[in-house]
Amino acid sequence: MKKIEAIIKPFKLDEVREALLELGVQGMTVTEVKGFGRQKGQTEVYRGAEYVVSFLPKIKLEVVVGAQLAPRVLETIVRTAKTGSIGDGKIFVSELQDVIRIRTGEKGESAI
Amino acid sequence: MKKIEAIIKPFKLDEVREALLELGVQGMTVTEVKGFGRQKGQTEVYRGAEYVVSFLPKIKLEVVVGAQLAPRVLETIVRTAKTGSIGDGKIFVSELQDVIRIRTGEKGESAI
Amino acid sequence: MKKIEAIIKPFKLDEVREALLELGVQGMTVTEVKGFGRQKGQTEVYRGAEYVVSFLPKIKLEVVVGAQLAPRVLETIVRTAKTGSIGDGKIFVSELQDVIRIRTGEKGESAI
Amino acid sequence: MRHTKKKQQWMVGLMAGLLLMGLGSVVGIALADEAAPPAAPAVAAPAAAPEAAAAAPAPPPKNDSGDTAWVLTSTALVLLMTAPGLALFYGGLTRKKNVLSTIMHSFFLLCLISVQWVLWGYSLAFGPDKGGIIGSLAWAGLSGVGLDPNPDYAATIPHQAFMIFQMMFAVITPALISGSFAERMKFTGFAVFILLWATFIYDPLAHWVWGVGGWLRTKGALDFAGGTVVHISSGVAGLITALVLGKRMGVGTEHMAPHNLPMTVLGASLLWFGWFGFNAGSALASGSLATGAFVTTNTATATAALSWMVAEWIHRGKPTTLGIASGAVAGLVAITPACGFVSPMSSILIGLGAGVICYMGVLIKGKFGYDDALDAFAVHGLGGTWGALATGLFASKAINAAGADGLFFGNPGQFVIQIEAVLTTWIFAAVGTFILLKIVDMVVGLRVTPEEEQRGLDNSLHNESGYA
Amino acid sequence: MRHTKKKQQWMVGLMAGLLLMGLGSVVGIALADEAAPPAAPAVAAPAAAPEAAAAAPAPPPKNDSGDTAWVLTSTALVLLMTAPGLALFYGGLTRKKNVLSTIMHSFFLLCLISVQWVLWGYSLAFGPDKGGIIGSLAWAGLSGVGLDPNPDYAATIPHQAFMIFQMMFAVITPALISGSFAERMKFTGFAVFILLWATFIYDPLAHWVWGVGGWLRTKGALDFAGGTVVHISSGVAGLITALVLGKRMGVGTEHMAPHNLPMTVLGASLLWFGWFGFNAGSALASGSLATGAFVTTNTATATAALSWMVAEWIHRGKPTTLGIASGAVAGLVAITPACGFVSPMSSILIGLGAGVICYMGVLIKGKFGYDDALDAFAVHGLGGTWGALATGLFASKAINAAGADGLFFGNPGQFVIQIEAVLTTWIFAAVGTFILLKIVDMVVGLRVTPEEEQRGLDNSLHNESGYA
Amino acid sequence: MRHTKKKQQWMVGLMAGLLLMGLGSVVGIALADEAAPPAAPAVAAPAAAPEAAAAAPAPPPKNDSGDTAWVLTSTALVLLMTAPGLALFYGGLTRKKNVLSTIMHSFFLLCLISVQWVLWGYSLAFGPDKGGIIGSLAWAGLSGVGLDPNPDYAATIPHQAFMIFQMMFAVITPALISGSFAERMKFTGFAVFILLWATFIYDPLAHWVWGVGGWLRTKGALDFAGGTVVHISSGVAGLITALVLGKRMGVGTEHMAPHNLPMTVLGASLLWFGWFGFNAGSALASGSLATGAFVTTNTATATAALSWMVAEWIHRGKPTTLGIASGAVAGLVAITPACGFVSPMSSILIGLGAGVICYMGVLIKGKFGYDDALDAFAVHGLGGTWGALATGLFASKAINAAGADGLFFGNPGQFVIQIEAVLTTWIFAAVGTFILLKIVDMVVGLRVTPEEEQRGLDNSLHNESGYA
Ligand SMILES: Nc1ncnc2c1ncn2[C@@H]1O[C@H](COP(=O)(O)OP(=O)(O)O)[C@@H](O)[C@H]1O
Ligand SMILES: Nc1ncnc2c1ncn2[C@@H]1O[C@H](COP(=O)(O)OP(=O)(O)O)[C@@H](O)[C@H]1O
Ligand SMILES: Nc1ncnc2c1ncn2[C@@H]1O[C@H](COP(=O)(O)OP(=O)(O)O)[C@@H](O)[C@H]1O
Repeated sequence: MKKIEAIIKPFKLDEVREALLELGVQGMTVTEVKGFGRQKGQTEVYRGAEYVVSFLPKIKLEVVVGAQLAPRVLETIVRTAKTGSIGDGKIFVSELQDVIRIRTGEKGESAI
Repeated sequence: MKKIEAIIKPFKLDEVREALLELGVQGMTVTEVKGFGRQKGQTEVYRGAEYVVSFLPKIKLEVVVGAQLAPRVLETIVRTAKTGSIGDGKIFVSELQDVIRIRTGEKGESAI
Repeated sequence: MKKIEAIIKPFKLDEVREALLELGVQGMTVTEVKGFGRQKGQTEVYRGAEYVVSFLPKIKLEVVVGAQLAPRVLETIVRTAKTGSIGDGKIFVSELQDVIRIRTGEKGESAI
Repeated sequence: MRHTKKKQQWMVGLMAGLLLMGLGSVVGIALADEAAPPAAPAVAAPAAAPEAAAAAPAPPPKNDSGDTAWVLTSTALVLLMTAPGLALFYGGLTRKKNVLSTIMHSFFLLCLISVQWVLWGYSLAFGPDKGGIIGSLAWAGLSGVGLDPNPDYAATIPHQAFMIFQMMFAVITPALISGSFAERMKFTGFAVFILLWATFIYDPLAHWVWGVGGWLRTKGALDFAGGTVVHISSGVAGLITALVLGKRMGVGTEHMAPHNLPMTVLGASLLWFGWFGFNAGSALASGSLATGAFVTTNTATATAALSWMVAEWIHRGKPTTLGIASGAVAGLVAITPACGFVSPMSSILIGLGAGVICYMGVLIKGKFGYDDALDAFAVHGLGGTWGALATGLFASKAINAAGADGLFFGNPGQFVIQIEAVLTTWIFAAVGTFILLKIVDMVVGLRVTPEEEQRGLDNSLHNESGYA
Repeated sequence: MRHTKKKQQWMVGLMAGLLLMGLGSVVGIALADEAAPPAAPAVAAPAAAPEAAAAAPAPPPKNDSGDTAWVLTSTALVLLMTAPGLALFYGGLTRKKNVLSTIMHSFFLLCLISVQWVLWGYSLAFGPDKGGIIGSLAWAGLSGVGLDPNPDYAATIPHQAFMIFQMMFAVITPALISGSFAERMKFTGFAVFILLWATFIYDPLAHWVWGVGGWLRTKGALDFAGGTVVHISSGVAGLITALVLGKRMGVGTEHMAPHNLPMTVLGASLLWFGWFGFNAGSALASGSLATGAFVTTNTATATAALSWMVAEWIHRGKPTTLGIASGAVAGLVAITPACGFVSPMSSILIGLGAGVICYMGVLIKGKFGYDDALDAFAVHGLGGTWGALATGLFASKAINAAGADGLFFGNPGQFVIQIEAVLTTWIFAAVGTFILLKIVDMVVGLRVTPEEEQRGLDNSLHNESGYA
Repeated sequence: MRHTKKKQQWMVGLMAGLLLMGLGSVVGIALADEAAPPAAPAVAAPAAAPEAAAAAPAPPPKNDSGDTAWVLTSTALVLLMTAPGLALFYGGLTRKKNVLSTIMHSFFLLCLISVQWVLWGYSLAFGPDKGGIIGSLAWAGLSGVGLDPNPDYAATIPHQAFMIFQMMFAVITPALISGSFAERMKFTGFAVFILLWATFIYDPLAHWVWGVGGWLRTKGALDFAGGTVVHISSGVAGLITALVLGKRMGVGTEHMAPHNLPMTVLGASLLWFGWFGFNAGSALASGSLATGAFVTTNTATATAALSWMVAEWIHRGKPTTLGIASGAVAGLVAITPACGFVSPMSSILIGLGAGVICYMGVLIKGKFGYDDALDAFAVHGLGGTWGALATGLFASKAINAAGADGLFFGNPGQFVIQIEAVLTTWIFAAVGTFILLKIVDMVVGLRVTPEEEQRGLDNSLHNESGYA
């Protein structure tokens, strides 16, 4: 099983979620995060003093899927989250040892 | 060492934490997240317009433990976080390469 | 590639970020979390009733780097995030299978 | 306490019915009323006010522009106390998932009782007396309540100005109760209970103490701005409601910190601001009496805020923002019955007592085990009781010749009368509230389901979320 | 709708220019004004008010302290309606990233129109009549607008008190429109558009309905506190602006829940509180008329809040906090033109209608596909129209002898006049708004870029963030 | 600046002692006071007011209902300025972890000074003059301060109404200072410092400028509503406190954005609203003078808001919400001393200056390196100074015959007097504040520990958290 973490632009969330649903992904977990990267931060001015806010609001999407579905999930996220401008984000893929569904105690892929 | 990530219902947090404490777990990290899954989202209505909020508030609990404690941690989370109704959440288990305690620079299991 | 997750004290974020920048790290993702550990929680009192807030505000910093840069990143975080008092936090290191840059579709280390 | 779809729809019907009833009765009354010559109210007034009629040779009472300005301003201020004042004071103290349902209590009551008061409440409370117990329905729909002064109540402002000033008291009283049952009461149960409570508890009580012919008024009980009628009655009703409803899930185990204390302080500040209308406005004229009440109100409030803060500081080691704000409200409550009868110096003592007494009040709830969620009883029940008794101690004819001397000014009899008024109010409010709750529980249910409570009332009762 | 650095600087210049112009003209006027003997205003007044001069033998009008207190209090209350009232009501309804830009609309207009009104607005609206259409510029810079009463408008308060009371109406009207174009309008486009709108739409309209010699006033149209002038005009302008600007990105696909409903309820409550100044203050004196308007205002508001709540409950299954708060605002809007002419019982019917009509109004926007972001049209356009027509139904001389009887009191002619006034206002506001928008779009642009919209207007227009 | 458990307990004792002292002195005074015949105040008054006694044949001064209504309303409005107005204005500007400690400053001072003023403050400031420098303690505990007018100060309202109106000025002045030391001052140090400051700086200063016999008043300095007494004194005290306390940890390196700007705008709006009471209420009667002050207040405020906004727009490229709100406060400050003496047109110029001057004021703090956290000095110190000087430029007897002509109306002498008053206030406030701070630092300490500062003052000083 793979754990796929995607850092995306917040307003892309609904689009990505719908595309993943169509693909058959049944669940995902979302966190509001702040991202720092190549994308230029925002300027803020308070009483004449300028600040550069280097951390920008991003969404972290976590999806756990079986190994065979993973490539299509990756491809879907890249396709739907892309705007083409800097700051579109990254996807991190790692191996998961086990998944448990709390409600039933099921383990492994059937628990996803 | 194992990293155990559990997505649970928010009001279960205190119960789970206390059970883990009794087990000898010494630390954990908690994040407010939004979950999407089989559990039906909430309806919201603003000025007559209905929205379905598909992402529900969840808590992500991260616990890093040594390999030998891991099974009991998993079992404890499943037991205490379960309500039996849809949306109880998942546990994801992965392998950790290293842990460092910042205060002391200790590494490995003794750093947990 | 390594995924480095550091749980640090919130007011240390700017210092750590700048040190990492100097090291050549080009991006990172930050989440507001609550931590539970050896550090004593805060007492709060509302209308004479005392509560112990066991979860303290922490920052989770996620940095993905190539394997060769990882040790210096770890050393830098330990150095800049340390205050020497309990609650300085932990660093968790795990292996990443793949990284994708959404904007370009690049994969692997060049996507970081 | 079950909850069925059926009942809910039934309730919507009932609410709608109430409004339609208003609509129906209105067409009749409105036409009748306005078709009559404009002198109609003038005709009605003397009948209701024989004393005034006896004083016939004197010039007819005339509206004074300054007095009217002050009473209208005060009315607006008392409205502000309920919403947003109380709504935010309470709203900030709840958990995030219940903030709207809590705010809704105050806001809904402002709307509901505004209509109830016009349709029948004012008449029951202040209409022509029936045996000292209740007003008749002669003034229902404001029939005969016009724009000339009614000297029985206030000789220099329009009768409707008196009516609407009193309306705001009728509004805030049930809203105060809501602090006790926050975070777990069904909306339908709440709505029905509170409409009954306003009609069968508040309206009679207001009549007893303030209505011409009311038996407590006749007896000589002093209550300048509503210590018994407003605060004891609501505080005691809160205690009973907390006992009947039971504890919120998670009390004692979960961390239930206020979700937004700046909101609570904002609410407390608006309560303080608005209370000048409540207390100084109760002079029903702008001048010495209003000014005296204004000064004692501010002084007692400030002192009570400090005394609660210091009490908590000594007891728990630190002064708290919530403590000082709660103390201010306790002081406002305690000075309410006394404000027009005592000196500024006495008001300091009343304030000192209020802060300490109400702080101890919030502590005992832990001991006794009831869950008065936002401390309606400790603040309004105990604070109101202390204030009503303190009026019997500190009242002085040197301050208000129309009042009476209290125990400390040589008149123990007044203190006894105050005790009687307090006891009567406690008993009447407690028993009445209990009966109404039981009836409502049987008919529509009082408490939400555990699942609804866990999810939060904002979503489960109102399909909303306070914050996005 | 392009957006260039150039233009922006140009606009800053224009804004600065406006201020400097004020500065320039001021030095002249100020010196001239004050060098003249203090009797100057007294000299100017009779010229502008021949009727008053004709009544020469009567004592000169004198300021009444109570009336002045009430009008000054009311003025402060109406200021509170715009900021923070409306600012928070609207601000809570937007998404977090646009909260400041929305609050800015109201706050900026309070500042801008305050200055505009002093410099030329008041003179255009209330200055010496030019053919029933507009006031002359004789009173520009408040020249001749002094501290003695101007009996043409209010015989017992300083002329400047009348002027500044009216200022707050001129302030809030354009601020109401801003609900329709929230979350997507450029700040410069907004500032220019609204300054033009205030000058070319609001000022003439106010003159027609309220100015001595204004043609709608002469015709006998009843509008006690601004149903046509304030609410219809702003609501219709909102509709046109929503149509011209187009939808916000993501409407219909993204979840756009209000980011802070407690803030919205706070705003609605302050609107209610302040509206007593708006409506009862429009009596321009403290007494019967103010009291009557106060009572009908409160009653209609409460009823409308309940009727919207029940309508949504029946339609969607649950009563909502946003619904009851929106209903209250709808009731306030609808009773505005009627409040000084109708009985409390009639106000219940007006409120009942307002809640249901405005609720249906918010539903139709989904059908017609325009994006009136915060429902300025549904609440103010439709609510104002209902109120103006209802005035023609329920007005009664038994309530206000200076008014007229409506249809239900045997005078269908008044209803026809009201229809005329409504239609005129609709057409004038719609056409005028459209023309101004097109001009401003060509010159400075109306809409932010998609990138700015996505980032949020707080950052892209103001370099700020509402919350940290 | 050390912080020990011991000292803390000692302080709680001191606070409690203050209250108990009040309690003690009160029993005596209260009994003495009320046992005396109610004529007592009347007896005291002539002694304190020989001029009035000389005018014996005239009828005794009587309370006017309209004037009293206006002054009571104004008093409530000024209370609102401190809490929630200033509390939220400042609270929103801090970081989340310090929001309550900042709100606490204002709320606590409202309570503390309310009591101080009744016990001794009012007497020191307005009691029978001692050599032009200070009032005697004859009126301590409000002894002799009754409900008949004191024509020395206000001939048509109860003496206590004047007293409590002035109280609110005594309350807000030290609260204004708190902006400079936010986010790092110990609560005990703050409480002791501010009680001393109110007694030894504010009370004498108020006596000099407003007290009968006060030397600056006798000299002819004009200060309608408190430019020197309130704003310069607090602003300068803020500067000194910022210098003595040192910078907050992280200033210049950490991002310290305001945590809640809607809260700040809410606070600013309430300040604007309440300031009508502050300025127009300072007429102490309802009529022409109040109206004039009302109009100039609003006009200067609006202009200053726009001028700050435009200045920042030109300087930094975008108009900001915080800028316009700060500008409004700057305008309110600047017009305060002038409002009853200048024309609306002059008020535009005063406002224009205020916005630009105070904006430059916030910029220089970066240059000079002191950490006036929330810009108390830039806004109140500089704004107040500009206002006091501008009064000497723009004052005109054509506006207020009881005032004087300023430089631009041919009387350079007035400008010189204003400069003297400003310099005196600067020096007195600066030196006095410095001495008090040093004393308090030695005795209880001024600054929290670095660990407390990092954790946030809400938790470390108050055991609370603003938001959950
Ligand atoms: N090395 C990294 N480790 C963790 N997160 C990263 C890393 N690099 C980028 N990110 C995340 O991805 C987001 C987008 O990265 P950025 O460099 O701005 O643009 P792009 O992905 O288009 O090159 C960042 O805001 C950050 O949240
Ligand atoms: N494939 C997944 N990847 C990541 N998170 C998931 C996944 N499936 C479920 N979750 C998380 O678990 C929560 C509960 O899942 P859900 O399907 O609603 O119920 P259950 O676990 O009882 O079957 C979701 O809200 C989501 O946060
Ligand atoms: N076993 C663990 N799993 C996950 N997070 C942990 C664990 N132990 C500690 N943490 C995180 O690290 C933070 C600091 O740990 P703590 O024990 O308080 O101090 P220290 O790291 O100095 O020993 C905690 O607040 C928590 O967020």
